[in-house]
Amino acid sequence: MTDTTIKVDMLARVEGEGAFKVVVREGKIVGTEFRIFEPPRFFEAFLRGRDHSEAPDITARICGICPVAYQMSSVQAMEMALGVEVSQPIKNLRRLLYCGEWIESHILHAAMLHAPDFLGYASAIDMANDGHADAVKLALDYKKIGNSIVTLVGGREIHPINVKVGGWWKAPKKRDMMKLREDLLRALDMADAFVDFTAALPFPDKERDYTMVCIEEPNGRYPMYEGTRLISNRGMDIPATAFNDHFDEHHVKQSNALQGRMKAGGAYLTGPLPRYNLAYDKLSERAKAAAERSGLGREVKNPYRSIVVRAVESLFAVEEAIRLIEDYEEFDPAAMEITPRAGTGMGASEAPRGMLFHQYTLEEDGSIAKAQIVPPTAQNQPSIEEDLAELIADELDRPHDEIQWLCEQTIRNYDPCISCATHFLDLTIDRG
Amino acid sequence: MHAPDPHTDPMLPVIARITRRTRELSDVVTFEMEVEGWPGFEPGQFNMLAVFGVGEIPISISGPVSDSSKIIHTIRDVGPVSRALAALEPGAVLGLRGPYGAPWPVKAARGRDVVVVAGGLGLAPVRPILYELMENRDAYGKITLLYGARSPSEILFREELGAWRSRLDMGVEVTVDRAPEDWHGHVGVVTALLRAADFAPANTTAFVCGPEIMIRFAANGLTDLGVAATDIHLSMERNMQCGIGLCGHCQLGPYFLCKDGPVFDWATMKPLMRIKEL
Amino acid sequence: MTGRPRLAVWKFSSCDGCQLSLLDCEDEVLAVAGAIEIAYFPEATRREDDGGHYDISFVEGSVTTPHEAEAIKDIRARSTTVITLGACATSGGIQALKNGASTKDFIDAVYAHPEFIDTLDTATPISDHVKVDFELRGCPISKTHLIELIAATLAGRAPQTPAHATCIECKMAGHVCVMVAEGKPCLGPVTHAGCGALCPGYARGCYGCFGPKETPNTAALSARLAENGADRRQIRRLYSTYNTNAPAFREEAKAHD
Amino acid sequence: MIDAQGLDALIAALASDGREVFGPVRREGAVVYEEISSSDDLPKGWADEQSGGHYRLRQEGDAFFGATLGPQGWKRLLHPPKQVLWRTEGAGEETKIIPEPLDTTRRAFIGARACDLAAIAAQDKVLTEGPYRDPQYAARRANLFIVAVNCTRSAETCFCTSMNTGPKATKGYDIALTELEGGRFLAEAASEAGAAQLAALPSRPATADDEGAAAAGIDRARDQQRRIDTDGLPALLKDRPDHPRWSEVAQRCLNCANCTMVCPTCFCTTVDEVTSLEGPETERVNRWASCFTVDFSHVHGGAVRPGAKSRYRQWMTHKLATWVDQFGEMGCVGCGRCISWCPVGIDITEEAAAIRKGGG
Ligand SMILES: Cc1cc2nc3c(=O)[nH]c(=O)nc-3n(C[C@H](O)[C@H](O)[C@H](O)COP(=O)(O)OP(=O)(O)OC[C@H]3O[C@@H](n4cnc5c(N)ncnc54)[C@H](O)[C@@H]3O)c2cc1C
Ligand code: SF4
Ligand code: SF4
Ligand code: SF4
Repeated sequence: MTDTTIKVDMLARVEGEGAFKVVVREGKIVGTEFRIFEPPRFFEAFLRGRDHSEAPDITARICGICPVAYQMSSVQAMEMALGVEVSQPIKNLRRLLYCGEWIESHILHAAMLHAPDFLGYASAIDMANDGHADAVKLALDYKKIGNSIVTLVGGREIHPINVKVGGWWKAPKKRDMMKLREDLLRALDMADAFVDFTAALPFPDKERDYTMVCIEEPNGRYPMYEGTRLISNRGMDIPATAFNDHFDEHHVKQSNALQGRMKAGGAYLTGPLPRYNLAYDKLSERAKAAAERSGLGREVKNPYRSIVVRAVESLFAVEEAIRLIEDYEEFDPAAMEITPRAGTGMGASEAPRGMLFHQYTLEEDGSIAKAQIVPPTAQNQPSIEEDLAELIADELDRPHDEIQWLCEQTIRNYDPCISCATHFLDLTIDRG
Repeated sequence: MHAPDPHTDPMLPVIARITRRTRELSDVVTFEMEVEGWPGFEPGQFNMLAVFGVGEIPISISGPVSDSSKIIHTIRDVGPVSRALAALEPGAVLGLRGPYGAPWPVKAARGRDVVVVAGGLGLAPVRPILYELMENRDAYGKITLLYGARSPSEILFREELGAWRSRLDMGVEVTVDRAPEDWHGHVGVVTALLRAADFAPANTTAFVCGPEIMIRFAANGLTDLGVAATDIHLSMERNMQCGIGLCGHCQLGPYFLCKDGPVFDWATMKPLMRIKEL
Repeated sequence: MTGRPRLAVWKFSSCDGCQLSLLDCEDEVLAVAGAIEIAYFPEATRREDDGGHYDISFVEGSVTTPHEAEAIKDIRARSTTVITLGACATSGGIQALKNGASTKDFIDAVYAHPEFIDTLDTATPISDHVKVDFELRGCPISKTHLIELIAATLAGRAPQTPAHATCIECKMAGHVCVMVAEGKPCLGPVTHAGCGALCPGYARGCYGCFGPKETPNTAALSARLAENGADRRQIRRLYSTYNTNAPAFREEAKAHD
Repeated sequence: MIDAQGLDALIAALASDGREVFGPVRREGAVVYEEISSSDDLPKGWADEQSGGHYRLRQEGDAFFGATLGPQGWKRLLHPPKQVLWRTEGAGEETKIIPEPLDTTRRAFIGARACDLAAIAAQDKVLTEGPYRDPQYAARRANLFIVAVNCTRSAETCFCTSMNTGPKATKGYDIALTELEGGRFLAEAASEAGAAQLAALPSRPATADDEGAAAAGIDRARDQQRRIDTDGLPALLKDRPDHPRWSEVAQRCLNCANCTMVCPTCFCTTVDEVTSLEGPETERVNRWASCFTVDFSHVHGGAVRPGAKSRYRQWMTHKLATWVDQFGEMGCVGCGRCISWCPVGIDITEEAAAIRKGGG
């Protein structure tokens, strides 16, 4: 198999539609292409002229998997543009909502979409039917608890309705929060068990030296909700407002998504690995212990181990949620007063699959003049293509379907969210 | 007659078991059921039949009053519940509440001429009348059955109609809206048959059942011939959820069709049926 | 349908939220997988479309590209029952905001190389292209509705997804009307029930994500919104969101241009 | 005469009698009926302001029962929005029908107004006094203790006087209170249970002054109301089904069904079949229905009342006319909820007056 094309026209178990192609000539990979054919949906265009208050609900519709991320980045951007500083209780409740999405989305991806790759199944349902029913049920119960955070705080799992520029529509009842706390306390053991489940999966022994980028929070907490600075493992440390000075989006032919690159050149990685590597110290003791138990170490460069990192982050999110609930007191009014004005503001937060950047310019009446949304999967696209080239290079003598499987598994390391990226996936290995 | 027991829950069905099922037409079946402690019924009454997991609907009883060992229903498959009912096989169980509703005042017509006008599936709810008339033939005057179907292939109870028709003591006329070449009977609306029928209007009781539009034409035709509006009885249909006057759906003006009807006289219905969308 | 019905889940232009709802039914998803054969569902399984016939096709998303316009015809031809999931598939979704606007301007606003983009000028509901047997409303659909739809389909009964106003659910839930008690604009009176009146339960007006209800009197509602202080632009925006291309909402938005 | 302590003692006594005690509570900008544990839960110092499609609470005075009617009456407790009728177990020929246990919870309502009592009586007639009765409703009613409060202030939307239902409670209660200034109540018992409860409370006899103040308060409430002319109204409404006003109101009516949901006498229900994916068990569940929906009149082939006009006409004619044929009284008690809680403020008294005027 010296000249071939490995190609998948419809990548499965990802959110949205994408394809990929790996072109092999004389036994060497000469090209990789990660294509997003999810149709373009033009959010940035139709946000123009809408009211600032509409952004959290409208941008949530970019992605049904991580709507909370869209809401969190957009409200922060709007609040900056409008010169509003929201209170700590408002921020805490947002972080809690985010914990819910992290748990829900991470477990969905890790257990339902990615784990079948490691174990050789077409789907989690096949996994459940073939002796892994307990693991799948555990994951479902666990995921449900994540969803119940989003449901209580946000109103519903998908496209929550309670998030508002300036704060919230309504602060949940302490009584309901305390009920949720009971569920979360139960989830702690599930969370540990889930880390152990992922740690026991067989991992390809491969590493890459990525440029890793994530947000940094002003309060010294593990990166999630409030990205005031952007940092990297190569020493970058910039205010988040300088995003556009350091990062660029390119339009390439094969994709309906723009691709993000560093202006200084090169692909970069965003998501669980960067967060873990750059903010390990900020994890809770129990999360660190779980990481250690699973042999992750202080530094993770094997992208296939991102599934374990997701499990560790989820454990962290459970603990964080418990902490936030215990500190919670009902507050009224639920939102800050907003006075429309002209301005520009940005918001950067960590969606489960990576950094999500929003920037808006507002007119005097508070309507949107310009919107820029840079989703994580768009940023990760170049990195995905590089992974396909580098991580597959020494596997080319394996049978075609094994290579294809490995390619898919590699892409799924990213928990790529294609619906988001279109503003993503299909494998072709072209060997001539 | 079924006396409601205030101590029991009228919404709670009893289990009925299907003993026999006959296909009448491509979309119509008749089945017989048994139910323990069935109190019997009067012509024109209906049951609420429940297919577990699908739903519950009102269906008239189409069998003879005199045989209380079995309950007979004729059902047209028009939607989910009627479809599920029509698909039930002998041995199957269903939920039954009833019988409910005001009956056809058949016995009150003793000594008088009787005209029965039925359209389409409307023949099923009047069949108990016909059984009563024939079982007590001597008690009644002239008897006429006028039946209209859409086409010859949609004629319900074809064999029975034939048997009745061959009797010398009643007039039976059948008409169809649309006819193929080989149909030698009447073509046209059922009301057109009224004029030729033999009855003494002033001493006639009429029973009409079918689509609302047919009811209207038949009742008007009968009054034109001199039958008193109070002597024309018809059966009305509305959405029914409970069948016992608690759910409110079947109201028509001041009436709950389920408990005040479904059988009413024309004097009562005429002013109401004139009002659009009442 | 003898044996387990074969189900396919198809995606058109959308956010994936509606099909995700199926995976979000944590308590029921394994039962669903037991009761029906999930034959094609790329978001959840690697199994490929075998080109065969499906008893039920769930379709998410709206038609926005020439390729999609072709694909839906093939899906229809290979499905006994086509059920659309959510606002995109049922009315066009949020991306229908581009209908009426210049697509070129839109492409120019988002992409550096507009020539790479292949898209139609409109985002249209599935029912504009093929016969649809049942439409599930919502942006996103309600999980309860989805399970109800599957349970009802398996039981052979009509699913209980009434087309009446969100207000009925609002009152049944015991919420206090935000329009009457607070003067907040609410689309509940013209919006199809199904969410359980979530928004009023969180002290905000309904923003219409389930689309127009049966016989929606949008003009009368707009008149009231105006009396309560909403300007024309606000009213237009209210109707122009996730069901912007649903006729009743589209016309009412247009009346406030 | 009792005071706030007496009221608390009453609440405590009712609770220790094994009852769930419900009363007015301020939530989400309105008064709603919820479980209370003491007079602290009551909306003391709040009064309501109501007009067509408009309701606000404002701080005023220091009365416990200063705010009149909230959006929903006691209906949701006696005739709840959803209830299971029965279920099945087993499949096929083995199917068994399992009745739903009766709701025998003992409840007490504190703060029911005269119109509320009339509305409960109206539902009693529909649901328990016909040939068939709703056993769940009957059970709830049989276990109910009512503490009425006479209105000394009316909302602008009230018209109980016209409907002969208030503002003073005359029947259908165990104890009636009239709130006087300073958190004092003139208490009267109308049942043995009520008398027994009253006798146990710390109280003092009422003076003529107290009684005069109570009567004056009730008169004041009477004077603050709007009126509807009910004279000959039923016949008139039934005779004018084609009055142009019906089409005119249909232009404004959202057919959102809020009026039927808030109306304390509206009783209609729809029955749903509930099945699960897990097993053959099924449930029959009954829920509030409204004549304002198209489905309400669905028969195979289409709805009987597809038009908004005929749906509004059905509702109003039922309330003010055909109810009299069915139950010997009007189906409207004059509470005005349908006026306040109609998002566009359609006013039954105004519509009735317009039809009376003729025209067209
Ligand atoms: C008193 C009475 C006697 C009847 N007798 C017979 C009979 O002997 N044979 C027969 O085939 N049909 C009869 N019908 C009509 C039968 O009830 C309807 O065809 C049936 O309800 C349709 O239900 P579905 O679920 O199959 O169809 P759909 O049209 O989908 O109906 C949905 C629901 O609407 C209601 N509904 C629809 N149509 C009617 C209707 N016409 N009357 C009352 N509720 C309705 C039911 O609740 C039904 O479940 C009678 C109706 C009434 C009122
Ligand atoms: S809040 Fe909205 S949905 Fe609820 S009753 Fe009022 S108008 Fe209707
Ligand atoms: S209340 Fe309206 S906007 Fe809110 S979730 Fe329901 S349908 Fe959507
Ligand atoms: S019709 Fe209106 S005023 Fe009369 S009882 Fe019902 S809600 Fe109250």
